[in-house]
Amino acid sequence: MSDRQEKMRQSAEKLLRDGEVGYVIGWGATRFCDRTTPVFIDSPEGAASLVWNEHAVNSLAKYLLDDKYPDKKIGLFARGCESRAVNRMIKDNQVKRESLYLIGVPCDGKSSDRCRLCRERNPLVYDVLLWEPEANAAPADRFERVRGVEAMSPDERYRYWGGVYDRCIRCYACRNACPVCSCRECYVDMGRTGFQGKQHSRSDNQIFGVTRAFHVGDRCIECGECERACPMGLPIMGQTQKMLKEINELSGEYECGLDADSDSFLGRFDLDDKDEFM
Amino acid sequence: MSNANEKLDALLAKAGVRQYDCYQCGKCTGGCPMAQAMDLKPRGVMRCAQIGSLERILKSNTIWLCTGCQVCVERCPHDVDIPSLMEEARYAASDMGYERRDSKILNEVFVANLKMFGRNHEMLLAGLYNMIAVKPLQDMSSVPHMLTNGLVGVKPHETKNSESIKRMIERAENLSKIRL
Amino acid sequence: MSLTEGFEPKIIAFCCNWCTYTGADLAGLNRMKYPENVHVARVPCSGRVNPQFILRAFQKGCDGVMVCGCHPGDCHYSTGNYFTRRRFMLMKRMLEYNGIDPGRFHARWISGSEAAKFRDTVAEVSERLRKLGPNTKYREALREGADAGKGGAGI
Amino acid sequence: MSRIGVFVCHCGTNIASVVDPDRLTPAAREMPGVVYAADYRYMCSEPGQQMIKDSISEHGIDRIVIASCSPRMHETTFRKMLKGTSINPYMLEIANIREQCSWVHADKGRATEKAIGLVRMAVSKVSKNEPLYAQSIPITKRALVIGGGIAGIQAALDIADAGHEVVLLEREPSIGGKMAMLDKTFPTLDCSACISTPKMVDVGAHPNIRLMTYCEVESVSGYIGSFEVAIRQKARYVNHDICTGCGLCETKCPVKVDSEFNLGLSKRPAIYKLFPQAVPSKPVIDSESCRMLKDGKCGICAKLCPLGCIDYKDEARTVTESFGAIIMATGYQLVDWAAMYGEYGGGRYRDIISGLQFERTVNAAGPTEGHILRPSDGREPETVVIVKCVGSRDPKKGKSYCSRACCMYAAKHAHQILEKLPGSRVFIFYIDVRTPGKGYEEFYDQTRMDGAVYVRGRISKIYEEDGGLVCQGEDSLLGSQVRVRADMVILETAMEPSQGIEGLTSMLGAARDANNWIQEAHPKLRPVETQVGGVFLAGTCQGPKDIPDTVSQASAAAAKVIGLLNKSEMETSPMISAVERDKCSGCGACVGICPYKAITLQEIDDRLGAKRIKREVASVNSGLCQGCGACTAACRTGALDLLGFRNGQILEEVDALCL
Amino acid sequence: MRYSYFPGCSMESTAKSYRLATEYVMGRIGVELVEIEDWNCCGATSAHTLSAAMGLALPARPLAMAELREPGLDIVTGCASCYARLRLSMHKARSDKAAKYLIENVIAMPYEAKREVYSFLDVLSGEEAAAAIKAKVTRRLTGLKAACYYGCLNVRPAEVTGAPDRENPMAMDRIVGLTGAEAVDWAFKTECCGAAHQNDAASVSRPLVWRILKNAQANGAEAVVTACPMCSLNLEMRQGGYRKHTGLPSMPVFSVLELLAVAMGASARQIALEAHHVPAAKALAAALRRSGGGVAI
Repeated sequence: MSDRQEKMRQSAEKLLRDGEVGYVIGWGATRFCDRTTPVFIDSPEGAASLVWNEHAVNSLAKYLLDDKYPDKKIGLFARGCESRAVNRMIKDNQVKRESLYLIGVPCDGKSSDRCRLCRERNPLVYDVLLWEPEANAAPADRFERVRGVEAMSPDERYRYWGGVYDRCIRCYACRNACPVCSCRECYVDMGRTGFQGKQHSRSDNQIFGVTRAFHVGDRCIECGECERACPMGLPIMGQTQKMLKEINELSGEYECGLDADSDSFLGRFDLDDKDEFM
Repeated sequence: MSNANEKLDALLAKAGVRQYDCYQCGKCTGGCPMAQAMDLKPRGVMRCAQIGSLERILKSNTIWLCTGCQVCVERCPHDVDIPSLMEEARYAASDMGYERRDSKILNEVFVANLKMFGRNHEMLLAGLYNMIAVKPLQDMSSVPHMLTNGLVGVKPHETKNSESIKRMIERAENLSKIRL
Repeated sequence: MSLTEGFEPKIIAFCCNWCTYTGADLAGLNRMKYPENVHVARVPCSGRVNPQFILRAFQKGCDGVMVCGCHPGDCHYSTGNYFTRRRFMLMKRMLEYNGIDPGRFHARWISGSEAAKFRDTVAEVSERLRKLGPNTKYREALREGADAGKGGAGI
Repeated sequence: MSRIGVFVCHCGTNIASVVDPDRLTPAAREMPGVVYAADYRYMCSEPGQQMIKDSISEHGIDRIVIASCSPRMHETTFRKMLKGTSINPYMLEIANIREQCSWVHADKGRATEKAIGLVRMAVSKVSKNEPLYAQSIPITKRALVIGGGIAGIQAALDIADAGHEVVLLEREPSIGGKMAMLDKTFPTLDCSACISTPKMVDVGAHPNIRLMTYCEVESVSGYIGSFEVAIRQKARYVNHDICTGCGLCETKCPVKVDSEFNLGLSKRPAIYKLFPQAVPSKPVIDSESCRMLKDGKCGICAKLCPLGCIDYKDEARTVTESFGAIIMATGYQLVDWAAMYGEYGGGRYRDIISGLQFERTVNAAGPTEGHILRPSDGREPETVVIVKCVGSRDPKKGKSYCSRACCMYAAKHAHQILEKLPGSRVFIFYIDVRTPGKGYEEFYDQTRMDGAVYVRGRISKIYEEDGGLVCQGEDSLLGSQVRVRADMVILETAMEPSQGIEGLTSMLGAARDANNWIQEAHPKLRPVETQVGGVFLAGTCQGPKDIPDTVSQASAAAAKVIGLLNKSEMETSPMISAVERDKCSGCGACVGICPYKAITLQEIDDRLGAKRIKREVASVNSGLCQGCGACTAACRTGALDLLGFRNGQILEEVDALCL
Repeated sequence: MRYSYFPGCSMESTAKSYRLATEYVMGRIGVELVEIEDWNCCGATSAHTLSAAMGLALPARPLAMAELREPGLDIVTGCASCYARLRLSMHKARSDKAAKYLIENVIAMPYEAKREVYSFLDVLSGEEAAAAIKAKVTRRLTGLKAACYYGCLNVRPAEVTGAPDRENPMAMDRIVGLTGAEAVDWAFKTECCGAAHQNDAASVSRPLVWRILKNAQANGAEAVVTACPMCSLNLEMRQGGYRKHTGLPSMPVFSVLELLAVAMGASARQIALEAHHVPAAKALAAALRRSGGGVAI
């Protein structure tokens, strides 16, 4: 572990010293031993504060959206999840590959619960790979939770989600953490169009939840940041995963962010798509 | 009538064949190596499937003469899997007792052979077949050559574990009601 | 339940201008009769219909929502309804997953000549919703129970 | 606050007998924003319209709702009416209370309730309407016809005869297309060259037609009325301004390569005319085979040319031209059967030829001067097998569609063989014989009476044995396998879209169907238009067809173009998509969804705090956008919106219904 | 190069010279064949005719054994019929969950179908093998005109075999070319020889053999080369009727391995050429003479 951490520090230090990048995004220690925090290292000396341990759970890619027009390249430590996010951001024309320096760090699985679902530990795109790729562990059943909800009766399902959204405080942490949420202004902040109200009510919260799933569901890279960020601990990935499950059933194997070219499900069509509206 | 059609539909479904895919162009028959000996040509089999005449298919010698060479489906413009249909039809015909005698003898001798030795003893297979099917002279002119050159031995080759293969075959026979 | 007795559902139908809206007009020309429950909102193409319109309709009190357009292959804009098809196949499943009764949302292809199909679809959907009763799910400011929280900072 | 006027029409008794105006009008008067409501017997009548106009000025109304028949009926009428008032024609909504209310409901009470709902929806929507202004596009009075086959020739001549300028573009060195290669045309058997070459000459001589041969389309921009097309003139290495086409150069060129026109059945030099009657009748040098251009050694043609036309330093040039309309006439090619059918020898047997090769063989101007001889040894065949549907009606190996013309030219080929080679035998293997054309069935009858033997069955295998070609198939009418030993086999192969169609259609934004043919705007009602305004279709680029159908379609497309070019400008609908750049993040979700390629990402200058940045935003081309609104549903942030059907307007309708 | 090896029943008996040639050639070019322990018959034509389960399970058992013992090795077989049956079981186990379940139940062991099943043709066509062959060929069979007969089951059905060209395959032609022999262009490379029914429907199956031999001869071939002991046996053993029926001379039939072995220097005795039903050594000797080697075979 410490060997890898050392490699990361050396790599960041060299990049900064050579002026290859303006800053590097990585993980740093906090005063809690079981937590890390994203850090932005902009001097070679600062590289020493990078850490790599099982608590490096934050997905770093989202921060790229805060600096879409950098003067110098941004260095980003990229695991499977970061790289899938980057692919998706490139496809969505949000970042340019040439303004990134991706430091590939194959992931050994972190302490976060969401890592159980991880299907790709190794970065799919990178400029340098710091160590040998990891074997992908068999992921947990991808849609287990979705099936759990599906098994309920319609009224039970409504109660389940109603209960979830009753607790939602509309803080939008899910949106803010999501690497594929990239609108300049979120529809929910635009009262004038009238898509939905800003009230904090079950109805409005539910509509926010379903709309969010629709907006990101066919581009979701399944990093789980939405759930990790949710201060109320709501199982909101259950919505986006339902989208993915249905897409998988309608059009075959579907995963997002594996490359930077694939159109998302709702952005294309197939003449032979199933038709149930006859 | 509807009963017969259900049977036909089930058979076609198992074979993965949709009878209306066929537009009767005859390319299957045109290329079939055994067509001249068949009483119902491959295109005719598809025609019977279209008009619902399962009986004619099952009673034809066609299904027993098909060599499974796959040339019909290879060239079929609509990719109709006739060999698979032939196979399902053979199972159905056997179930109904329409099995062609010579084929039945050969196949049973073959499997009996496997149950004994786990491997196929060619000499024994041909010999037993000729005996039971009463064709004592078929291919016998080659036997002396084979014996002198050691191509076939009197002692059969055997797997070490022929007993386990016998049990396996019996399991498969029990499962033979499950058609894939 | 007396709740459904004499109940007339309120249904909004988003219809594309070129096929279904024309079909609905043709039903009128032929003096076909169907229930009064459906109100048509005209859109240029079923591809124009944003899923959020549907959510909004449920929220504001519609008991049922229909999205209708040209049959695949006949779209006036050539490909619009192929996107509609994908979008609303997912939408339908998401609604059901969130507990909305499948009878409340219908997507249907109805061409400009299918006046009878328009009539029958409206009749069928109205009847189905009459049986289902008023929609309470997703409704804003419902008296569904205090737990719903009527808005504001009710934590 | 808006000032809305509501006008309820009785439509005689059509509406009023079911929907009660005495309830509806007062109800409308109470709706938010409504300052005036009135009803009248016939709103669309002269007095009705006058009443509306008077009310607008009298009550200071700034937008109106008319509750009447379907907007499909009178929306245009009322928009026109508004042109003479103080308010914009798009400040109008129509509540359809006739077709979708009074005519379909019997219960007066409930119908009136519904009508009130419909009017409320319209009132709410109109409160969000905004003035819209139609753009007027000037029409460049010039047409481009792409493809110089019979379709392009016919279309160009028709447009030119109507007095408009035409550029006829052809990528080969000569116009003429496939028809120039044919010998005779069914069912009349008139000689193809005799009817097509005069038209080619007309094209060459027409004052309104500019011929651009050996040219290709490089890019297309713009839209109906004003397309900008970059055309690449390939290097000819021969100065056509001074060349007289004497042909001396061709006679002494030492290079011999397969002739494209004769489909490899003969050779041609490196400096060549495509065929003797080529238009223009001047040669080009094929740079891939010319020794001078490849190795710098030779130069014979330059020495021979009495006028000094040869210019080895010639280069390709690109010119950009403006056009008001474009006709696609890019035609077809035959499928590469050898790559598809290993069972027919996969191209290994020389005496298996395609139908088009047979046309060249039987053509008096062809490589054998019209003698039917087999390629391998130059002998006259005694038995010929003709195989139909090769590559057609074969979804597995070829095309699933029927190529339409083959049944007839197969019959023609049989007829020609039996006529030219008395005593010969012809077997035609077919699946179905399709003769739906004037005189076609009669021609088929005649061919059978000539002695052609029609065998129903698809050939399964063709192989060479003992110097003959054994064709093995089924006679499905007899129900038995047959083998025919033939001396020559003609495969009537499928048509497929010309090579390059993908690039060209995507430049234009025109759609292709599942088989790559260009998609017509509507299969029945708009068969010669594409869904791109100003781009029309002629001939086989739209799907397989024979010469009569091709020529008809070419004239139809020309008529459409003439109609367009007769106008000096045209109005476009203002109900199109618009981008709010501040909101647009440039994600491009809209770009791929637009069926008209009307949306592109455009770089704009912007500021980010104190920093100047360049960022990409969606940009809608108002000439291309047709107002379907598909992009708006794909836009998560709502940066794209459809004028006239804005998100806000539709949501208002939803809200109003639920009140 | 190492493979798990499934010989098939014929290799043990009638295909004596084929077997000896295989051992000779594979040894020379450094292909190690690890015979699958306790392999059993693939079931050929009869098993699947009787029962689908039996048809899938018989070939699956040796495949499963091979994957168990030698998990790193792909499987190779020299018989077209075995190849087709083995590949079908592999294909089904991969693509059809129900079939996999059934197979594993019948063979009473797991079968994951992780390894590929190859034919000798696949193995010998590989770049490495081809180079090794070139290096080991010491004498040339100049002018021997051979018709390469692939049979149906080496190429069809395409979704099982993955063969790119089912009408005119060229893999064997290229291998034969390496020996200096000339592979003729002919039309019956993949036509069925009717081996499946030579016992139970002999009179109607014999003409299939004759048609193949006739087309080979019509295209100038003086020998037929196969990649399967069943094809070889069938084409060879049933030539008596051919002579009678067509009046044409009989024709030697070799396996492609025999040609390679001779070209690499094997003597007639080493690969038991005398075991052929139709005399075989003469044609080869003539070819060797033509090449100027003059070496006795």
